[in-house]
Amino acid sequence: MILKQRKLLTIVSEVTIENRLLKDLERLGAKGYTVSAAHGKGPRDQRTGDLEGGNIRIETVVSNEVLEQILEVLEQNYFPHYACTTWVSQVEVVRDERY
Amino acid sequence: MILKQRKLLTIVSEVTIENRLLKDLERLGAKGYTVSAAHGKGPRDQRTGDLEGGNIRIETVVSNEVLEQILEVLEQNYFPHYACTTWVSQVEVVRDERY
Amino acid sequence: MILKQRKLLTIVSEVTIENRLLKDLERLGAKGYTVSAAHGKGPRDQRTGDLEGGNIRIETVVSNEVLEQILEVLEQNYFPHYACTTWVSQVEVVRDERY
Amino acid sequence: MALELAIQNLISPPVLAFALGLLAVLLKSDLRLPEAVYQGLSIYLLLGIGIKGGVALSESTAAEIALPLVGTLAIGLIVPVIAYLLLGGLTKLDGINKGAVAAHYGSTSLVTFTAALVLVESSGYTVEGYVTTLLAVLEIPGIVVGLLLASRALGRSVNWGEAIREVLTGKSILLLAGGLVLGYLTGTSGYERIEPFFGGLFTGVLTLFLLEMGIVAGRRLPDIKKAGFGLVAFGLFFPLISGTLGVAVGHLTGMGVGGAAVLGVLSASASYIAAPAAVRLALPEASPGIYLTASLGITFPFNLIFGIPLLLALSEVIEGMGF
Amino acid sequence: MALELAIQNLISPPVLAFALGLLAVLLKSDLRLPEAVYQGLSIYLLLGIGIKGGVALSESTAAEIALPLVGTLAIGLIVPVIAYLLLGGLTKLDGINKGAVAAHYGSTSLVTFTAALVLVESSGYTVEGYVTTLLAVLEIPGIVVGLLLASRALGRSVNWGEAIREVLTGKSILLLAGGLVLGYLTGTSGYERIEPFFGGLFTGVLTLFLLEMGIVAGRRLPDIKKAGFGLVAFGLFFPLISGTLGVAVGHLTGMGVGGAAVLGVLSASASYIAAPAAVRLALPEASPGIYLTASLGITFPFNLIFGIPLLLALSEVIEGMGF
Amino acid sequence: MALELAIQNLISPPVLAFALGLLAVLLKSDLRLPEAVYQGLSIYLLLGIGIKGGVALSESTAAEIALPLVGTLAIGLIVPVIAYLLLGGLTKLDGINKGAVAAHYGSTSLVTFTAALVLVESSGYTVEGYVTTLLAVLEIPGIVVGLLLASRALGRSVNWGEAIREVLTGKSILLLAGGLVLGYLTGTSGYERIEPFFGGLFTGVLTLFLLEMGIVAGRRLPDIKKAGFGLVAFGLFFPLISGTLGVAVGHLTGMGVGGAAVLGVLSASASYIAAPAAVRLALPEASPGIYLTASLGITFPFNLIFGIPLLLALSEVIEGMGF
Ligand SMILES: Nc1ncnc2c1ncn2[C@@H]1O[C@H](COP(=O)(O)O)[C@@H](O)[C@H]1O
Ligand SMILES: Nc1ncnc2c1ncn2[C@@H]1O[C@H](COP(=O)(O)O)[C@@H](O)[C@H]1O
Ligand SMILES: Nc1ncnc2c1ncn2[C@@H]1O[C@H](COP(=O)(O)O)[C@@H](O)[C@H]1O
Ligand code: NA
Ligand code: NA
Ligand code: NA
Repeated sequence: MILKQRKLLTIVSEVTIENRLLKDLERLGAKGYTVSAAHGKGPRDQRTGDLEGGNIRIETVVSNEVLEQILEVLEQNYFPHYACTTWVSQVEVVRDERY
Repeated sequence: MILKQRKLLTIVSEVTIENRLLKDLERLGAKGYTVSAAHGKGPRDQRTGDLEGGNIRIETVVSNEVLEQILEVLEQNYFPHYACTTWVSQVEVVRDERY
Repeated sequence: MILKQRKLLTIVSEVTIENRLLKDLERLGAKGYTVSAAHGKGPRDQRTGDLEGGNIRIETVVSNEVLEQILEVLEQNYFPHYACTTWVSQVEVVRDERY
Repeated sequence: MALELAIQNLISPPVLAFALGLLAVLLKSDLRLPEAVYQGLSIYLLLGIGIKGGVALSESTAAEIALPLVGTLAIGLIVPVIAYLLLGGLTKLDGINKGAVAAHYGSTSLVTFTAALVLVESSGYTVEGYVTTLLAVLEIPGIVVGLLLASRALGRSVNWGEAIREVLTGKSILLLAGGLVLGYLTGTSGYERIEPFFGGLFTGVLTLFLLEMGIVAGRRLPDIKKAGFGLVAFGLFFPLISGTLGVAVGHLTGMGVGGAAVLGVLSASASYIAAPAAVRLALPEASPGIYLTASLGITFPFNLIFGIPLLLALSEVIEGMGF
Repeated sequence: MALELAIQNLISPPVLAFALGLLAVLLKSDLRLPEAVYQGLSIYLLLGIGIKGGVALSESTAAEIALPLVGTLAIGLIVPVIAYLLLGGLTKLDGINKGAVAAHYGSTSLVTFTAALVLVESSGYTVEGYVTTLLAVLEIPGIVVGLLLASRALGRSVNWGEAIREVLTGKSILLLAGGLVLGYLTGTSGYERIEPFFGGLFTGVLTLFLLEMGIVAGRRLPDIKKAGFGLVAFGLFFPLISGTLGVAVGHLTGMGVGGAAVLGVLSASASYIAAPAAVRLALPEASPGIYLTASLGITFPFNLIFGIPLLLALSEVIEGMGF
Repeated sequence: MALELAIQNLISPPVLAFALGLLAVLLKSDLRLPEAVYQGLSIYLLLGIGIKGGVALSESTAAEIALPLVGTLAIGLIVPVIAYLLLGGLTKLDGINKGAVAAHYGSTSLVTFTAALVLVESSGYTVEGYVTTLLAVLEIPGIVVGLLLASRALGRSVNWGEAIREVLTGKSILLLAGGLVLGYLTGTSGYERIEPFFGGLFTGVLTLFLLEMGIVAGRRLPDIKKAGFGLVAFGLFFPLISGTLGVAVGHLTGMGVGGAAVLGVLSASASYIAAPAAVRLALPEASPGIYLTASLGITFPFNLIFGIPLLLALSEVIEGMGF
């Protein structure tokens, strides 16, 4: 089976900005995403959402170009103010036209 | 510590077929799996399960051979009809006889 | 954007020992972690927590040194007795001073 | 009379909560009942309906029940066939999708049934205790017939085992049938102690539940545009046909005004839980965008708002005609 | 009299449950209501409050309501300004954080309101049905004024659209306003059938809810130390100022002892759901550690334990003075 | 008489729901209460039991309570020792696993207790309010004794701190003890307002809860085969021994028929929440497959179905003998 290379971007952030984040992801070219609920702790620890349910954990498989764009927007609009931990890993996908 | 190479296969699919999928994974040689709840959006967006709770996100750490087999079955039986997004990443494990 | 290399350690374990595990992670130098709920099946299948909610799935992005330390403690104190499946993957992060 | 019923239905808390749910979607609010709460409430409703039916059943005789039971089985076998044929006239769906939709309309909807109970009883009619048995009985055969019809268009055989197991051990049947037995065994005196929970709270819980159903149905609304005129017409008119059939069968088999109306609603309503799960497993080729839009996006709201009072009014008319 | 009220309040189940929640945190227990249950209960409380308000509203006249409504709007506009100015004197916060805190104190807290209802009604006073309308009305303007005040210190313009949408379509306003309409339309006869759920269980559910609120507030306690003396002083004394204003406005606009006391509590309480969400979106620069600590960690417990009986006593005194 | 009790117990809604849960597992249904709902209901039951106990306690005198309290403590210390010794005769378990199992049988089970309350009270007996205090008191010492017994076989010292903290700040003790204080302080008049929630719904909620317990216990059934004959025998007969001891202690310390029966059930029941958590932390070497199978898979269903009516009948007999 032929697998193609893509990037998996994982973002852990606060619930309050879920909608804004997902809209930005779509706008920047992500063709899909998966969201699950999470809680956690980090070096910053400045969040709202204690009452509304902790963190969200977003995963999106994207191309290198889209990844670049998303990371830039994250760096500009999210990192300075919001709880927003992200990491990138190399993944392989089967139907590459979907990502 | 000596770490061995394995593959981590992540499958995001619709709740309705959870049981069938997990049975197939076991049958094809996966020695374990982890399931969590998720929701999301994708290019296909044809699912049932809106009422019964969105998506499931399955992770299974397997050998290369088992991965091949699973991907083939996914391609044949799942990709054509079901919401079923998958990606593969390279991981390292400690007790390799478990995977 | 300059990305730095880190390790992502994923631990799937039983709910009962969540607190102990997280305390150990912090003690061993992890600067943050993300926890989500999960269920699953594995080759060992000896857990409590059936009543109290299945498994937890912990992710922590750490340096190579911290990873070594954590793996050693896991091997000594957790692997022999507890349900505790772990895998490690290579990830890239933006703000490396946070991990 | 029919108008009065319609208004009484419209301003009942459950229907208003459903409308509020629709409104929330239109306002793009992300209000939703948490998944776990939705599941919990749905278990409560199914088990509660079952238990109350069982308690009532313990006061029914086999003779009373036999005819309505046969009638209900007949409905379950005939309705999907009519649906299938009508879909051939109204839409351009292929055989697989026609069968899938037919499976949904052959089966039935708990919430619609429950809302009917609330209206019928608050209109002063009594409902035979065994209608819950009819609900459980009607859930399955329609799905089987629908799948059979679809399988003729299918290049392969249907995996019946998995589909049937899914329905039989799915929570709908299990809780309804289990509740029936539980209620039957514990009887009136046992029920007394759990009445404040399963009885007193029922309409309130249903109100909360319909808020969520409004949201879920509302999210299906955009799909209606894509569905095509034929499917919309089917979703609106077919319940009148199958509902009339149900009311008629109810009166013919000796049920009262209330019971016949409820059997009409059972027949008119389309499944959106048991059937989709079974169809998704057995007929992956069928499109959820079609069958869920029809059953959940069109027929469910229609029945909730118009179908129920209409069928009750029809049942009154038939009764007035001296059946 | 005031003492008696204070004791009666202190030993009421909801307040004791709140204390138990605080205690659980002090004991480092990891007791928490599951997130989904918390959300479910909060939907129940909001919708229930709305519905009951709506039923009561259906028996009020526009004339009765007009003045209190205007008074409430005035409170919503004035309170955040006073808060902003006072914060300038008491703390060293910058304009953005002052505005953020002001937005919270300009808005209001459902749970504090609810606890006030419980105390006021169990003290034998009736409360005007339209207070729920006032609750819904008071939620928004204070947030807007607070954001406006903050925006003066901001180097950029506020994204009003998203913030206002968030509040308007957030579940608080949607369920309160939706419940009001639902209750108004269904009226007393419709409400009867859901009373065991939305009425009978109310105080019990509130008790469970306050257990969780105690835990959440307790987790904020360590932040109080970091908050600085000025913010703590503000969190404790400002409710007395804004509360007194509210009670006075209540009496001046013709409300009874109970209603005026509740309006006082509305004015005294600080938002910790709607405001934080809106502020987080519109003012990312403001620190949640400041505004949530003040509203949830300091003012909420203070009001629950001392503020409510004090304001009720004040309302009695004012009534006694012949207003 | 005993037979009548047995039947009355068998057809009570909670026990039937438990059976339905077992059946669901046998049918391979994947019916489950969502985790969050289960947790929410369990908090409700614990807090409710505590509060009701506290209200009743506020009408008890210290003199009444002293003796039963001492008796209960004695049970907590003795039962695990007997269990440990008996396990030595019946099974081939090592010291660690014997200690682990003993810890479970030395502690107690809330749900078994609750089901006993339901049967005893519906049989017309009153139960002393302070039994809830006994429940809370009995939870801990047995675990400590069990761990002590196991630690003798252990090559290392037990981490007592973590294990004891886990039990003390775990939700069982916290909610039970907290509820007791809450109920005690708020008294009958405060309780009145929350009675519809914590009182009226209790048996209904328990019914739903036992459905889930049936499922959880059912999933343990396959492990019973692996458990070996000795462990099964222990799980079935030991409750009769410890239960008889409890009933006797109850009568000797002046409790009535109902109270002594409930103390018997407390003594007979094995913990499956607090004890497993503590044992898992302190004794990782012990196998959950052994202690959970015994307490949850064997003894819990046995007590629910046979133990409770048997012990009530025994208590009646002892009373008849003129103690
Ligand atoms: N090193 C890490 N590994 C995994 N998750 C992290 C890490 N650091 C932070 N997080 C997650 O990111 C969230 C926000 O982090 P922070 O902004 O530092 O509070 C935390 O609540 C964690 O869920
Ligand atoms: N690029 C992606 N990255 C992460 N998750 C995705 C992606 N595309 C789809 N998904 C997930 O897969 C599910 C099914 O996708 P689809 O079949 O396209 O509807 C979606 O609901 C998402 O949860
Ligand atoms: N190969 C695997 N891939 C992913 N998750 C696994 C795997 N094996 C075990 N797990 C997870 O680890 C948990 C404990 O495994 P075990 O200790 O073998 O029971 C299981 O319940 C699964 O959630
Ligand atoms: Na039907
Ligand atoms: Na305010
Ligand atoms: Na015991």
